[in-house]
Amino acid sequence: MTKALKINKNSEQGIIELLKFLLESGKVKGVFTLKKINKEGAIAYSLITKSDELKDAVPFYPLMPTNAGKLISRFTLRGSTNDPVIAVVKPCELRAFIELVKREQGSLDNIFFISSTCGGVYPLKMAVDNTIEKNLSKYWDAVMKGEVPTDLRSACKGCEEFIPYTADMTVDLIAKNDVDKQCMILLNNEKAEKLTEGIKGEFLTKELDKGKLDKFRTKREAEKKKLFDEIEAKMKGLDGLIDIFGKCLGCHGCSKVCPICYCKLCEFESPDSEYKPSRYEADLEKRGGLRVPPGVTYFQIGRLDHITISCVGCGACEDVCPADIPISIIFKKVGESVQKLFDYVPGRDVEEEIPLLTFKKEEFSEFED
Amino acid sequence: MIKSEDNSKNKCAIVSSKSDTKESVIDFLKKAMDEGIFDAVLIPMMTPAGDSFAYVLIKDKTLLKDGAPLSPIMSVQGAKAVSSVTRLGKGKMKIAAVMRPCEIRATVELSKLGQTDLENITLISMDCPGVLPLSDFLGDPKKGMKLFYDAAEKWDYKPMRPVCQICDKSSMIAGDLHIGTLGAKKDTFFIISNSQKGKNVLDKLGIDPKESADSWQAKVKTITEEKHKKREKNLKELKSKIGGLDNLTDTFSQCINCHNCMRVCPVCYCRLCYFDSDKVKHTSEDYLKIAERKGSIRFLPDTTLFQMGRMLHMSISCVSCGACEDACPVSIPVAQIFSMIADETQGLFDYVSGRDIEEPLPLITYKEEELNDVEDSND
Amino acid sequence: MRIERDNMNKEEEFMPKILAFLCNWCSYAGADLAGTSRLKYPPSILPIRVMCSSRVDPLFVVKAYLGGIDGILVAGCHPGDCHYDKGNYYTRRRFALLKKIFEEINVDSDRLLLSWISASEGTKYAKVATEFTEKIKKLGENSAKNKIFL
Amino acid sequence: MEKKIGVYVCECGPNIAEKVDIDKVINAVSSIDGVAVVEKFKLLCSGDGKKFLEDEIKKHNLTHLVVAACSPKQHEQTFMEVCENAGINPYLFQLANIREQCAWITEDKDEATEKAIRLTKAAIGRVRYHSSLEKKELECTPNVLVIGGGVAGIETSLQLASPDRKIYLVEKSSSLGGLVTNFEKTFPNMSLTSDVMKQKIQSVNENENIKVFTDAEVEEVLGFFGNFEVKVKKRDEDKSSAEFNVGAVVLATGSTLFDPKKTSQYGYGELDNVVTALEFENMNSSGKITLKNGKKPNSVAIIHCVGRDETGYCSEVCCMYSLKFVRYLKDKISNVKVSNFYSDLCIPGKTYQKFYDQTKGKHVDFIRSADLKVTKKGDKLNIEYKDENGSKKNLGADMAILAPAMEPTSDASGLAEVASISIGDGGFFSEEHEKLGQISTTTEGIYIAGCAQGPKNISETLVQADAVTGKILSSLIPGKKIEPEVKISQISESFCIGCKKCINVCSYGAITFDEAKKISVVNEAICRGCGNCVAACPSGAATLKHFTFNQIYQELMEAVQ
Repeated sequence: MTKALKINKNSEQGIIELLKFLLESGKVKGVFTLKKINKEGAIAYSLITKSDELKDAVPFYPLMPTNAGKLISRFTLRGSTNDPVIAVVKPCELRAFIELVKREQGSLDNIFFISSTCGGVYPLKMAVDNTIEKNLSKYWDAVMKGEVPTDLRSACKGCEEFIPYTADMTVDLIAKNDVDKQCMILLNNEKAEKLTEGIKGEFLTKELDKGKLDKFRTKREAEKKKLFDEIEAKMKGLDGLIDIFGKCLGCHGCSKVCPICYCKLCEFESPDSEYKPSRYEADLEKRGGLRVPPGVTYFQIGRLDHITISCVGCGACEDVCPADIPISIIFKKVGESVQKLFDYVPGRDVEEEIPLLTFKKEEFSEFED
Repeated sequence: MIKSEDNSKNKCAIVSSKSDTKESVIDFLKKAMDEGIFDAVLIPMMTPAGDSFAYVLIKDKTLLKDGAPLSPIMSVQGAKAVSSVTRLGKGKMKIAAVMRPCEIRATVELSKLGQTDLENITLISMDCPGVLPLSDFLGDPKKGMKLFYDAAEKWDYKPMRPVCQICDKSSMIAGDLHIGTLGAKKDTFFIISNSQKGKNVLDKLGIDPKESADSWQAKVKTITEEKHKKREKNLKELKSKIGGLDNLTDTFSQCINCHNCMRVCPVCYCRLCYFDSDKVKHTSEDYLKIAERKGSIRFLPDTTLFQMGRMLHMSISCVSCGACEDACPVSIPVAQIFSMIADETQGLFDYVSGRDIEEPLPLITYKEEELNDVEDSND
Repeated sequence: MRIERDNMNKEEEFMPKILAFLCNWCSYAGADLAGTSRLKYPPSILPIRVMCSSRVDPLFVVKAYLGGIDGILVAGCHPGDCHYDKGNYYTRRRFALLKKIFEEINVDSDRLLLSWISASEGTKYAKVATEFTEKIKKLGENSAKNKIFL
Repeated sequence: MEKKIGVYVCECGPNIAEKVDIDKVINAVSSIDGVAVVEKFKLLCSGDGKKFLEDEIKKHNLTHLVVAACSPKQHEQTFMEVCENAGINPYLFQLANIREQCAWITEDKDEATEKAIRLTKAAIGRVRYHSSLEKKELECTPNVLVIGGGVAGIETSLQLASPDRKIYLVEKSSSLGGLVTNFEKTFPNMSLTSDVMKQKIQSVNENENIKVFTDAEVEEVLGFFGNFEVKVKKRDEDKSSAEFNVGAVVLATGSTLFDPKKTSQYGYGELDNVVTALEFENMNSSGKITLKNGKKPNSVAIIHCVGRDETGYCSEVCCMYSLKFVRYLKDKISNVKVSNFYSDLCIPGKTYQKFYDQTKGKHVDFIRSADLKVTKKGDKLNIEYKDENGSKKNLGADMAILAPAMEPTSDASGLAEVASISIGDGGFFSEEHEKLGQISTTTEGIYIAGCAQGPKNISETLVQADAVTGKILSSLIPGKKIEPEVKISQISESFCIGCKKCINVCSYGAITFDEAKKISVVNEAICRGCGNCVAACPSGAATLKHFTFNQIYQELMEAVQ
């Protein structure tokens, strides 16, 4: 059992209430949350310091314009913040941030995290033509019933990591029929208890309803299986791969938005990845023709090698892909398999070492000849 | 190359073939390869899955038959392909690159920026009917194919991308050779040489450009003028919509900083973009300070700065190819905005990007007496 | 439609081309020993000397594979015997990761091999070279070499 | 400058010439871009051959050299010297191994020739991208810091000290000698220890090239091989400190003994007449082996393997010194009955068995036991144990001597931190390599001698002292500069993103983090050039000189073309 705080407002308003309290009491200096940023209703992550700005906050809006883990990494990249800041993020965003911290790309000091059991988000495209707004009530209906809305992003549809690992506070949203009436915030540690001290609301003890969440997970698993089967059917050797990645424009948008891709200059954009004229000549000799610029398959396999060990399956890559390649499912599928190989869950624990930076003296003999 | 806006002096040759324009262009290229004029041809080709097109550098002549000059989409801007082949040196192969005028123009810009070595490249442009929006095509490639080729045949630009609909340089001669199809019979095309290199190719093929290009030019003029009118109208509307900082910021409010626009832009050639570099990474204190000033800031805060910075960095070389808009995951009309800005910035220096390889980039040259109207008049 | 060149000469027996990344201290010395002992193995193996197997960036393997190389062997000192203390432990992890990815995306993971060969194991080197060559012969030519759209 | 590559194929007498069609190789590579000249020669590593190459380089103004001959492990150095003599940078050279891994592995001349062509082309492809590398020389001091004044430390100091090599010997206790000074005799020849030790300590004290610090500890060791800055602090009241530079550091801090109080089963500290090995040594040295009541013991139990379970290792020496104790007892008390309780007997080597055979005999029992417990029964001790069959037994004894495991000294972990080396199994300093580097550590110039590395006897300790001495004498020569590895890693300041992956995988601590710039920096004096960091770096910021991406890539692409 954990301590919990109940606020008698709907979950979103409850969190806004909490954020307001934290800002006004000076317990935090800033709040990171999704917010409507203009009259057209564009949603973006925002850093809010004045409590009246919270009126436009939409902390649980089913959209991930950018992976917030990447944003908070940017926020703390140059050193941890002196003033406490609280962020409302999705579980995959938090996991991404933990992975970035492991890579020295951010600091956990003075940042508090509110996360929730996550119902998933809609494709970015739906934000553009405002269809999310129209779907909102349908979305919350599904979340309350513990269902998976059909038009969610595929990465979310098949996501089983919908419970945050390291959040200071967790809002229970999934399969709870009263989220429109009350906001139940689990206080996962002392920091959270301290932060909420003095707020108007009811303090009690509570924990996540494992049974309901397991049932929900089963539904997600079924969705995932469908997605995996679909992609597996396409992965027919190198030709299958070329079919999948053939339409890649080489924009590298997927890596640009990937929270695990943190390099200043991507290896695949570095001089090492450029073809010299002699290389073209040799390749043409062999192949008769060559796609130009070359290397879309190399880029994708290379990126699989670089990031799948830490891929949190957030789906940001697929959202920005102008060629609609099902990248997020491919990365999720490979990620799941390599993470299992190393018994690693990215973002589960900041102390857990990145598998490629450590080793056991006796392991993986099955990979040796 | 000559300044090619004045096309009146142009003489052309009429090349004919057994079947349609595409076949005759392929035939022409094959002949040139047979003659040893080109060792390889850079041309779009359909991907194996049949759902997209990509530039392919072809050395094996048997592959040429699958070449698709003027593909329905611009999955990669051709200038990027040329640059990829020759950035590190001209190589040994003589290559013909068959591209759209805007791709050729971007290539010319890249050449000025040291990003390509054109010595062994023959740039062949074609009258361009525009391309379909990438997402439209990818949604249903089969339908897209039909839609495009039907429309292209009729020079109906309505299904094409917005920026193509208002392109008034779609038949601009910027390369070494230009293939004119406007006003040509179905199984013929006009070919115009625009440089010594182009002339040599025709010479070697025994083609003598002695015919008048009048009928082509007349047709080009009609279409160009029509599009130009539409351009003026559309851009005026756009200007009123995005003018002013607030409107501009609103326009870019959906931007998620993926920088796809920059990555696919043919004239954004930096190895590491300024806006991805350490120079735009601030301390948390700085971010908080900015937020406190306004009560709330979007994060990351520099979206508009990025777009304005890009205007500053590349609008002078922008060829309005539309690649950026195709790649934008949140459908911001980037290409139209940049096209509009480019008109202004290039106009300032009487510069047309990619028009002439000899024309220096405006910002690396100057005249002693110029631009007085931007100076403070108190002097 | 699948566009690729069929430039294989089917008449000749297929002799694969196999790259062997050999660490300077163990495996390269082992390969030398195989030679000085006049052990016979197929000349399909083309050695690339690196100081430590941990220098082998997995991307080299990906590049080589997509470049059409039929087989890729990474060989180093036995675990615990690394000249640089523990480089090969990292090699093993990187290799495991890469091989898993190849398996998962269903491309020829059988063309990749990791082997530990000490400076005194000339015999083992010859054996690995022979067996790996045989295995690759069975797999046939790496089709990546004819692909245009990579 | 235009590249002019010279390619020279060695016939190696008949070795290559008979197996490879050299003319075909020459033909195949002579038209490659940049190749200015291709020639063959009978034996390039011979005096004539080297002269020939040198002349060729000068004659053709070659910028790069490729030799197709034997393994680089054979003659890379030879040809690099030729380059130097001919005035081109020795790293603008590549050796194609067409002998060991080509000519000698197949009987088929065509196959061998084809492979030779590939390998030669690969070498040419690679050498094109070679860069000149400059050897660096670093000033260094031949002086040595020895930490620990026991057998290992004293021996190392005495052997190394010379007029041009000063030794700083730091001992934390007030006197030199270490554990051994407690021993009257040493096994297996039962020679007197004290005389030898006294002599050695005197030699140290009289040696003007050895500066001894007693009651002192090392506070700081900064720098790298050849140039360590050391700070030593006295433990006395005025806490005075000394700073000096040394080229190498020897950790000879020895070991201590497991404290039997940590486990209640032996009744140590509670029961009378239960003593540790060290207490017994002292008792013996004082000449009187007596019980608490002043009487001589008639029966003694020597309990081996005390703390073995707790520490998790066998301390190797306890069995032998327990045998020595049997001798002490037999010498001083006739008819004494001695029972040895052990879980395994460790009697290795060529001389110990004899010592054991001579020691066992009448009234000397060896009992293999488990679950041993010492209790009191009347005025005697009672040893409860399970024998080999698992049945419970009891045995009475007047005295119990505990032979505790050897443990690292309490300051070991602190010292490891000071010297930036790691702690390994059992808490002892970890050596660079279990087999190949027993006395070196992953930090070049820091060595371990004696029990600081793990339990060992005096002779083994002395062998290690000798080994350390040899290492230092051969690598740290007075008046000679040291040449750090040239083919090292470097990290691009502009591309490094500061994720520290490289630092994580480096075995040598050769990469440090620049906190201000938030990037990794390679310490050129420490890096050994394995390239692990390069493969770990996701953004290509790290490169390995002479094994750059381009060099390896060109080599492999040419090889398979």
